Amino acid sequence: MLEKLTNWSRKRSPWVFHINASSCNGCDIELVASLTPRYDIERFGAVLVPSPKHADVLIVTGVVNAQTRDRLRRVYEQVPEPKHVIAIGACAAAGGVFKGCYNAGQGIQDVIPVDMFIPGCPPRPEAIMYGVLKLLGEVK
Amino acid sequence: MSTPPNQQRREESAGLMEYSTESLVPFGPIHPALKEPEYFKLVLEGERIVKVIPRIGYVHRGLEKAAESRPWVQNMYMFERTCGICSFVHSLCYGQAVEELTLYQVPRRAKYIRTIIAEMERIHSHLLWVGLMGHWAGFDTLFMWVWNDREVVLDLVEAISGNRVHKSMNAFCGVRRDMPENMEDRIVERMKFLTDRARYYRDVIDTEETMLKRTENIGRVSADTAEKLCAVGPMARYVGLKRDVRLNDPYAAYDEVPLDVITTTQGDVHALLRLRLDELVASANMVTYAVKNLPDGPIRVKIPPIIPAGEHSSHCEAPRGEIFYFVKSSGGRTPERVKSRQPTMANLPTALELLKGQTLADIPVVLTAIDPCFGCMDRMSFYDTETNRSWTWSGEELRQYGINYYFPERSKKQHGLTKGDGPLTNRCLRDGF
Amino acid sequence: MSETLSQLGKYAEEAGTKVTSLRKNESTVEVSQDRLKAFLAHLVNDVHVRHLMTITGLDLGQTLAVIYNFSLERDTIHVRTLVPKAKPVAASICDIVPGAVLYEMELHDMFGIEFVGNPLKDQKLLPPEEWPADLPPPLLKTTKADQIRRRLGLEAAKP
Amino acid sequence: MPVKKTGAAVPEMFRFMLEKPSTEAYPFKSIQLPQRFRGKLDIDPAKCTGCQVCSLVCPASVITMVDLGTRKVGDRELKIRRPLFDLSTCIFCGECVDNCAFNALELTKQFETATPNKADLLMNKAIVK
Repeated sequence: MLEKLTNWSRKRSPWVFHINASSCNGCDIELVASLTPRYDIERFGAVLVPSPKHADVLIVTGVVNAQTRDRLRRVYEQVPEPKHVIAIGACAAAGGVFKGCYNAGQGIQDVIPVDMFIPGCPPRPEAIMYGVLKLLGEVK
Repeated sequence: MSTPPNQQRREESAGLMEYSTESLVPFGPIHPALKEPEYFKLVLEGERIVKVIPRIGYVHRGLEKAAESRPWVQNMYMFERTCGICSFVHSLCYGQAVEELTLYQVPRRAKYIRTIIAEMERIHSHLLWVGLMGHWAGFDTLFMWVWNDREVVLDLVEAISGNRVHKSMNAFCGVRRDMPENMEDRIVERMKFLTDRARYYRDVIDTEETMLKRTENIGRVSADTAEKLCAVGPMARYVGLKRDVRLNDPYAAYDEVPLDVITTTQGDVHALLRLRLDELVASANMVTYAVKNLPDGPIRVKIPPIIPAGEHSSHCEAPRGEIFYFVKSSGGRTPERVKSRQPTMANLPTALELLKGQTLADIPVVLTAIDPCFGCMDRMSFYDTETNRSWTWSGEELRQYGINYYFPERSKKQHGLTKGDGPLTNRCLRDGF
Repeated sequence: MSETLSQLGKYAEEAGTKVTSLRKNESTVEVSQDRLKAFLAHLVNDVHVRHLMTITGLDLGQTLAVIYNFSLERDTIHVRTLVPKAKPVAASICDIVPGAVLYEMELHDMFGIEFVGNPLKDQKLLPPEEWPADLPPPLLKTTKADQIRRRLGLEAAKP
Repeated sequence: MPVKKTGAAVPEMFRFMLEKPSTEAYPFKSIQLPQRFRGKLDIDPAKCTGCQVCSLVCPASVITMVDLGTRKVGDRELKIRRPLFDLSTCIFCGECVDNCAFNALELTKQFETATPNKADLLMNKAIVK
């Protein structure tokens, strides 16, 4: 019973921590744009929190390089269970246009497990909203 | 990052143990809200910053190396994705450097379309920055308003190019898409709306106490220092240097479109706010003029995939300042060498100079002031050199600290931090950070 | 070519080199390593070409070229000097142009050129911290991107 | 310290209270996308000839050519090749669409492509009969 209630409240108010793993800023500004009045993802209870320790959902943008790889792993470890990871953008999903650069990986799933990919370069704020809601099971 | 300090950091702070008044503050590299991860080592004396050592490279991907193995056209899309905010001007600058190596001329209509997109990009970037400035100064209302107005210009960009951020408009010797039909009236009307809003925001920043207190007399640097440190863009213009590539070395259609270069000598963060809002109005006027006087003709000249040997450089005025591309070709399908320099790299020495002598509470505002393309304001680990204890603040907590420092009455109940409450370190330890 | 540039041309001829015009507004000067600092001091202090846009490195096979890209209003001036690849040491120009600090650090990271006199030359600016010490600098033509990726462990773990 | 005088932001605040909200009703209502919107890539398998120009121009190496056996043209045996798209790494630049001589490719307005499984983003329409 209590578990059901916790799950319900978790679904109603996902707290999001955003980490930029060597992204070009394009996905990041679209993520912030989805918080602003036009799109307002806070309608669904999603809040950007400043610390990974408070977060339910970790949003990762950017192609991971050798410098941010360990930081990403450490941030992931700090997110309490149950945790979900959303990869925004082509870079986070598979390396995007930076595939083959000497200091760029091929997507964040090589570093941490990913629950949802939102492809796009960058995805529209609506696409980000769709991905977050799909993760929560609100839309099919 | 709130993991235990690693060995290197321990050694660094151990070196400072001899001077008990100084503390070392590693600053970065992960930030929750927006910016790219960067890392600064700050040496503090009480509240004041004495020295800053940058460590960039968290976003280093190795584009210049990758460019040497990719065809010329594909490089354009890669360099466009150097930065998501000033993406168009990167491809424009790289494209211009390559165009100079070929003997083809860019059609006049394409030059005008390039100018329109570049100026729209400047409008959106400046609005973004004003919003962020509001956010970091503790004035979130401004952030929400400005970002809502920013959607207006993004809609126009999307209608022209098909994407809100990475326009992918440029091709060598031309642009890939023509202006849509019947857009003229819509653009002129929206530009008028944005001009009105920018004037209104000038009123807001000049009268609202929240903004005035956080920005006036903060982040001062002399014109001579800025010139010596090779500052570019708004960071040069706000101390009175008339450094603007659009004026000095006109590219695209800037020699035909009436250009208004704004400089000020007020020289603080507040001046930067006014300067960027004024520039926004000037850009809106340029877009209006360019749309009304758009010449007819072709938009693109097709060029062969092999670029003649030679080397050439090009510079353009991005929203943040001058960007520079150097291209060397050996007459093949791929470049021999491409060098790109972003405005933040040029402005970083000035930013470090600005930070010196500022208090901890001003870091978010001052670092945002240079409009960093990276610039991370988060996850500050604090080390008390006396007890060797460390703790971490997130960017949000740092922002809160800044707000409390200036407006103690607003949130005393939150942390109990007030101005003049003894040395920072002791206070934070007591409050359990 | 503007007046300042022709003035510079005279000085360059006295110094035993000359200003070559690449294109309109763009010229290049080749200066030897030992004359470089005197030349740049003249450029910055007397001709007032103060804005250093960046420092570009080039791998020319046996040698490395270091190009100081200056701009003065409409003109772009590339001051070019050669550094042997076997012993990549150059003098820092931070005392003449303080804004050159980060560009020199970048060149040190990318080409392995050591700038004597740079205040931050022991710091790493761009490459990751776990960069192996025996790996050659990335932008040399002999270094391959795949080789670096393998050493940094960025090769994707494909099933 | 109390705020002494009101700034220019206050009247605007009241004005916004009276206006209708600027928030879009997405996902409860579909959104209006501009004509040129660059969304998910689509291919018309009937038009594709397997000329592999798209795989050569792609900056993000989205497209790999897959061999589907051979066919006889006169005396010669020609390989049949068709493109396989890995849309997870696509940057939606439209370079392949511009360069396709047979108009087989187009960028649709589909943007709701989020998926938990990366394999969903493989577009093998041209390969599977």
